[in-house]
Amino acid sequence: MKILSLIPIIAIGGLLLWAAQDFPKWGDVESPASKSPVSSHFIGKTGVDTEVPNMVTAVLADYRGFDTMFETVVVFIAGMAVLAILKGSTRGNSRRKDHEVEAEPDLIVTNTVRLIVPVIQIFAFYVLAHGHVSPGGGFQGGVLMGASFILIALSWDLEKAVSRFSIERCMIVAALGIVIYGGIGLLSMMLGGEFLDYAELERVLPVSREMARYHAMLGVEIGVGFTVTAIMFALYANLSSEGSLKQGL
Amino acid sequence: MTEWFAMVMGAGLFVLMIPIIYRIFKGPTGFDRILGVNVIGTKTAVLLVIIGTLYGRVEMFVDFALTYSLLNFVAAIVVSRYLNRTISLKEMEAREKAKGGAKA
Amino acid sequence: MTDHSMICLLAAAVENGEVGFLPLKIIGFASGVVGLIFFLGTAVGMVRFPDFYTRMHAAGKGDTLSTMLMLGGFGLVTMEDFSVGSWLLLIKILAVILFIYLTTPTSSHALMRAAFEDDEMPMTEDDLKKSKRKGKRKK
Amino acid sequence: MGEESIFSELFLERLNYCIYVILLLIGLWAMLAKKNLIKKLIGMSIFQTAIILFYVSIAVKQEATIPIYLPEHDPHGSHGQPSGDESGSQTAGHAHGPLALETEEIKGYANPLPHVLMLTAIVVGVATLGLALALTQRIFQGYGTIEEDELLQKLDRADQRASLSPTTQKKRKGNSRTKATPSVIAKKGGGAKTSLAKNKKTSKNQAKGSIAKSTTGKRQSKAKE
Repeated sequence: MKILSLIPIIAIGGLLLWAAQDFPKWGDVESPASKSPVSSHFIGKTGVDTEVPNMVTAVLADYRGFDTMFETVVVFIAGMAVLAILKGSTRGNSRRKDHEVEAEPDLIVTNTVRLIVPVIQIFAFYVLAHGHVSPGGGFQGGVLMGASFILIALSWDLEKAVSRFSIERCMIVAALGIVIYGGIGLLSMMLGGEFLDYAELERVLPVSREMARYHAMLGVEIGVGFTVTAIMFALYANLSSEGSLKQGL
Repeated sequence: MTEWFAMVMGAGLFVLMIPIIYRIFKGPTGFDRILGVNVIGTKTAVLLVIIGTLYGRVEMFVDFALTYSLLNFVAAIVVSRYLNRTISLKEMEAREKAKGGAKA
Repeated sequence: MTDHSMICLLAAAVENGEVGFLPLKIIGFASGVVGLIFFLGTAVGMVRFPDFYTRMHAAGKGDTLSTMLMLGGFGLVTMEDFSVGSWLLLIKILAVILFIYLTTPTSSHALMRAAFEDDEMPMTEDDLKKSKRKGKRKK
Repeated sequence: MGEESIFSELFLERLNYCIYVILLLIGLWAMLAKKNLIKKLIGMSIFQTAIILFYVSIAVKQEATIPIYLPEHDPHGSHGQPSGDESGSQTAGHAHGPLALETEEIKGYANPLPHVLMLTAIVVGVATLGLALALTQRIFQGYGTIEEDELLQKLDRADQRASLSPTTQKKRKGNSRTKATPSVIAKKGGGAKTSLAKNKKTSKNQAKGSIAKSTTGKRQSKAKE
């Protein structure tokens, strides 16, 4: 089987290497991707259109707003699917429970985690809110925030983390994130623009059209951050305990 | 001047990482490998600051370094916790097997 | 070798008047080089030491100290002027240093504990003698 | 001559693509040849990493920095005044208003679009990986194994048993053998599993007390040493 599967792999590798000759060189300024008008529009006009210095955030939340919105929905659906797959599986868990080791929380690890979890959460907020001017944004901030909860679950045990941030609340927060995202889109639609056309928010906010886009992007990122935080923690909690939400890793 | 310093430091770090990679490949136990990965992860934070200095945008790359060191810590805790648990599980299973054999 | 060339470069820079805040920069360079030396100790220890706990000793201590020294050195070197931006940068680098100061010993402690629960016993003197004899026989 | 030029084109100027192809092939091989489902998932992750690296390397431009505006191009102009550099003639008039960049300045920034695409791809990759891990855990709970060939054997056995029993035969008259409804398989496999699990459980409960004792004994001996 192993040798048999080598044949298509070598064939594919040869084909890909053969095709790689036609690709642009490393760092080529004249490569199609860099020369395309889309790229130069994004680089050149982001400052004029949205006043956001970080082009990645601007493209992510504004120019490609639809993409990011459904990306968030995909994350939410994945979390729900994991919950649905592992929730009803109490039968298999009985096998494991007899085995559970008496893993009392370690004193040094818990004290360190007690010290740094607030720092991590503040840093996560910074990454989320500062994503316009420095690398960051909703996804990254959400992952950091989720990591802080995962750290609590690791150093004590899963029950403690779940008692702080239960799975029901997780799903509510995740749904809330999507509602925030879609709500901003709908609001701009109600104000006379198109869906996710943030510039129309200038009628509500006391700022110019460009700054309205800037602030709406922050709102959108907050929505993404909510969803990613909640789903990261829900994924960890369910996967590490096979759906029983007890003991954990 | 600063760029020279950054380049020398980066090259030094890179060269000194090779013995640690050797330890990761060879390491008699799994813990040696994890220890090596942990050391390299910590040094990657320094490398990120060095790269930022070379590009002249340190204020952006410092955030990466902070995030990286944070996630490295989480990874180390995860791995040690996981190994702790699987090892004791294996121990218990082996003991059960021995017990069953003795009974039979 | 590296130290010598560094000093030459530094002297050339001083003569040309390129270096703005010289004392800070010199302290930064020095602490970076010292950090590199400590990391050399870590690397040698990781390869040469006989068992896991001694290797962990080399890695845990040398790694933490060398990372802190290097980052501190870079924090001082990048202090070009005393504007708000560079102060912010220094504070961020200090935050990374504090973070590493807290987390790296903790993670090595957690690893050590996991290894100890795994019946990985520290090497005694007898074990060391045995392994030395074995090595001699092999040679 | 021709051979050499191909070699230099491929392995010197386009070395990055070779690395991605090798990574991609490692991932593909793991997905095809490994029997363990978790190893297949690891292969999938490696494959994904190769794709992500490929996209990010497309965005690279020589002499370009990351796609975040430098202080002199900052839309708010709060960090530094342009003060008549190479772009001074344009920006001198309105220092605070954002300006569209010129072609020369556009060349100084990497292409942001692949970064955005890969940011979302990474997040979706995490979501799909979590889903796949959950499915694998469920398979392990149902069948007691995640090795592919053992799994196929068990499925076959469950199928045969299902075809032998009269109640399911009525249901599946119209269907072909391969189209067996998954619920039937799951029931059969699960049923066999539960009886096994029950047997194991009783023996484990008996063993539990003695294990606890022996672990404490081990601890004590460690402490003595």
